[in-house]
Amino acid sequence: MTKMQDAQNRLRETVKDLFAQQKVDLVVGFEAGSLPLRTRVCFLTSADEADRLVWNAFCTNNPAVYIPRLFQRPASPREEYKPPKLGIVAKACDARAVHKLLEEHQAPRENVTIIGMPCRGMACRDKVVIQAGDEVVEAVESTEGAVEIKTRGGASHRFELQDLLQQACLDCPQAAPEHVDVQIEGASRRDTTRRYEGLKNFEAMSADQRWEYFRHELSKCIRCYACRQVCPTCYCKTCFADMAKPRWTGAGDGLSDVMFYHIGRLMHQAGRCVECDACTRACPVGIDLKTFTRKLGKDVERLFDYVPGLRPDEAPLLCAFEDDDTEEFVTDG
Amino acid sequence: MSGGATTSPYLPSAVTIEKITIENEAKDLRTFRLAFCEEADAAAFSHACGQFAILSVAGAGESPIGIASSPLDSGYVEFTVKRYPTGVVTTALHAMEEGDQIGLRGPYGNAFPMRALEGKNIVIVGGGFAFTTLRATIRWILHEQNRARYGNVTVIYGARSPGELLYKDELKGWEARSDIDMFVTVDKGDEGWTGREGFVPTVLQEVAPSADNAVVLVCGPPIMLKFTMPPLLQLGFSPETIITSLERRMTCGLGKCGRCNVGNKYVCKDGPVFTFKEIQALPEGAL
Amino acid sequence: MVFLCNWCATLAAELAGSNRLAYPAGVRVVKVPCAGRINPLHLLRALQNGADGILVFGCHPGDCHYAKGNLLARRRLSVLKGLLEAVGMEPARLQFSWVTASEGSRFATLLDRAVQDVRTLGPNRKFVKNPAAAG
Amino acid sequence: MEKGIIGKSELAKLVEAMAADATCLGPVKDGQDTVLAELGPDTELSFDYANFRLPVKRLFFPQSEVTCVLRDGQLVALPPPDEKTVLFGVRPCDAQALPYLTKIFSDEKYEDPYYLKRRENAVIVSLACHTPCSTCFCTSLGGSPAGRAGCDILAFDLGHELLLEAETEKGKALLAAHEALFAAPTDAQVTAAAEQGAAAEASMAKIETDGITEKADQAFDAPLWEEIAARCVACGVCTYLCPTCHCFGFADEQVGNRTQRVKCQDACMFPLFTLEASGHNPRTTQGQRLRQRIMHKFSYTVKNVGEIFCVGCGRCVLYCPVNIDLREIIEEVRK
Repeated sequence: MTKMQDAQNRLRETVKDLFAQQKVDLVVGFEAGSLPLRTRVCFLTSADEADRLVWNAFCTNNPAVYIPRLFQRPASPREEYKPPKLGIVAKACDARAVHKLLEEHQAPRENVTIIGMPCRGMACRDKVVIQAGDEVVEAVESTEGAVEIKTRGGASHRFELQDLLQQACLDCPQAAPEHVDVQIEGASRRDTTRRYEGLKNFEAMSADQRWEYFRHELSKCIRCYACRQVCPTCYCKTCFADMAKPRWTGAGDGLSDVMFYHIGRLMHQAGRCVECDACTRACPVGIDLKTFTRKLGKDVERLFDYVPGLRPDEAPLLCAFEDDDTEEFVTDG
Repeated sequence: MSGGATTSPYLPSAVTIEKITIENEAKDLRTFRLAFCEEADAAAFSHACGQFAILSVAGAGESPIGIASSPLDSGYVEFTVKRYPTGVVTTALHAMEEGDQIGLRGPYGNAFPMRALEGKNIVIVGGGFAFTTLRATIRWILHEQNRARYGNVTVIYGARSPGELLYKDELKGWEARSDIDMFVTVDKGDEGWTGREGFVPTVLQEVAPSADNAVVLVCGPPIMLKFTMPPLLQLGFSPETIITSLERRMTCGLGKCGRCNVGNKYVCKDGPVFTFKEIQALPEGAL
Repeated sequence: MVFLCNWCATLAAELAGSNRLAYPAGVRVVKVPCAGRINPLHLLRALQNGADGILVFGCHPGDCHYAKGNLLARRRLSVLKGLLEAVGMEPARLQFSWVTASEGSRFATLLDRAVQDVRTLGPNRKFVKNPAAAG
Repeated sequence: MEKGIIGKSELAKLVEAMAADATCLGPVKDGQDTVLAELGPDTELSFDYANFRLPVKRLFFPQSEVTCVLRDGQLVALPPPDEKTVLFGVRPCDAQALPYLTKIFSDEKYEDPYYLKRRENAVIVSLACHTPCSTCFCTSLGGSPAGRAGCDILAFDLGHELLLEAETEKGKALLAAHEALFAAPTDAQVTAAAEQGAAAEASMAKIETDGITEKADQAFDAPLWEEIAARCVACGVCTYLCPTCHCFGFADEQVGNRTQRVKCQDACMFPLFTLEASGHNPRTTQGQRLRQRIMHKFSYTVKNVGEIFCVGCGRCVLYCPVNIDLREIIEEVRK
């Protein structure tokens, strides 16, 4: 039995306990998906369902995206507000998103039980397909740190998970989720030294090259806003991009409007983006959004020593200031 | 269509606002009397009672509005528009003045089957500002060339308060006539109000119009429609003889943009007029 | 495009004006109640609508009429500037500075310098929305 | 001319010849993806792709286009672009969707010139798939990896050369116009192509779709919609990537001193799609919206224009960020 499966069994037992102790009445976790290299988020309401839960290298989605919705108050004040007692299965990035949402009052702290998962990082689907060189039709995490796949053409491959990790996982600042309510034991990734390595190429570019890269990536955008919809920290009731009064953005998919949306969204993610890369995975046209969110994260960390979601109860970045905040861009006469 | 070589069904014709009437105390209901700028457009426009058109304010957008004037009102078309604080187009329209130019395309949708209703008694039940297309219909029926074609005409019309009643002068004129029975009601009267008080469904039960050889045209907010159907059925109106008009958000008005459907019916093209029987067959709780 | 806080920079601008210092040609002024009122989207919108450069004036730290608007703006705009530079905008196109009501000449100097910077860079072609483009 | 053989190495010549009076688009590598991009004389064509991420519908029904502009206080309609195009390498599923869209954008009363003009001006050269993906299910919906519906020419990749078979007069005319570049196919080549198509078809898993319309109607009030939609994040990827989804809206905007009206793709998965100015929204839950999308495809369009508006391209299956799988929904509905 692999370590991940150990963790999976422990997770199932823990969830059963949580239901039995009535600490939760709803658990958001992962279940088997319909496609190889995928799992999907599931919503469990009783201990009987706990055996649906899976834990493997394909639990890429960030389940925190469902929190604002699950805790939404009813439209009519006459209706009783019955928030769930939620258990949420969380990787490090998921837990950071949960903390961010708690900090922003999207759910009462006492109603959320964070089930911290041991995480060695998740497999990047694109990397698997590139390495396999063909469509993957079956994938299992077989032994510790390895992924075995079969391709459409009938070939079998075994890859080290380490070589398949998503950029988000390579950049992850945490060896394991922190400030959780229940910690599931298991092997975790320990290497947190490669943070922002993925940015090196981008940062090495000249301003004109960066512009060209940005322009090329954004020229693919069809303005479906999937990046916003899958983002756990994009939950505004009416996004600035959807507002009619004032109408911030133009309607077209021309570059200027597309950039307006993306830079506007990035601004709103400053000090909030937990770098889970849900946006990048969801983008149907494959825009490299992660480079820009990561650049933002790096700036925020450098300028304000602020990493979103690491410290519960910290003040939101842009709703606070320090007297000695950076003045590096203030011009002086 | 005016405006150059390209024929586009999305291009509105230019119209001038000839007259603006503020209809209610809250001043958020205004009737716009529009006249086509081009004679060809005027000649091409012909509508029937119950149809709608799409008003267009360049820079703000378009909004589908029921036609409030009768097809026999020649030289102009009227629309009564409610301004919503969140409504970009209705707000822009309300900011316009007489003499300003806007756009209009249509008419769209089906209509009340006025020809088929000839020889029948007509009961008209309206609530709030959904009364607009019913007003068009009353004007049509009362026109001297039409009045004889229809039997008794009974109108039950309600608004929240006296100040919210539309077409106040016209209502008075109708009340003075002997060939139409008017029952105007408000949810709650004020000091000057000497008329009827009560919700439309209640007044309907009091008036109890006969279902004999009669059809009922009913338009109002969803909640009123919901509470009006049971008494109508009780009075003996069969679902085929209850005719109403649905509202949905629309964009194209042509049955293409996929927005206003209820089941497989497009409110813009297959409606907005449906019999209660047709509505019962639609999914989604169409009312 | 110059954004002026109503409490300091507007007065500084008037002072500069009363000293017969004129705005450089091509400068558009937007008065805001406080630098903290400026939504980064306003600045993006300005760039989109053809502004070649933006200069924001706020009160010196400690002088804000609303206690902390200028300091919130400082954080917000440093993030925005970082982003815009990251995607290849020339740094001089977005400038931020402190001024008090009495600093008419400082206001004029900073403004002149910003205008010079932007003139050197030429028109902003990257962010502007081209009316000829579809959509 | 009905059939022609052309070597892949000769394609550049064909593109150059066609480019004299048409814009040619074809499959080109862009990073890891293959996109349908404009071809120049030196552009290298890609034959190694499953399908484009974006459906070909976007070339006829773009994400956004200006339909009217304000001139002298009056809105005037902009004409649809009037340029000839040749689209090479379209997959048969995307081509199959085009006649469906034509039914929507033209009817007895109103025609959308923006879609119809573009379609009229385009020659579609489909390229048969020889290795369909595991997420493809075109054969379950009347299509085929070598399907001919909606294309003007169907091409088969025979290794070093392509076999082109004209389906329509437009297709025949195109082949005839460049006759010199084509050789007559041998019987063996024609047979090889047919066998390739049959083999590809046989390799595909089938899902049952019999009676889907009636079953969907019956399932209208079933709890399955809300159950499936619990996961849905309303991103609309399924609609934007769908070759047959055609909902749109208008938005007015000001660009500089120009006021224009833009026709934009829109999606029934968004809460704002049906929100009325009064605040009333006939579809308040994501389950209702998801149901709308499925019912629209499998029931309403069948009743209104006689077609199931799904060609089994599998994009919604593959790209749904939360793994909502249309194939599973069809199965659920049929239960």
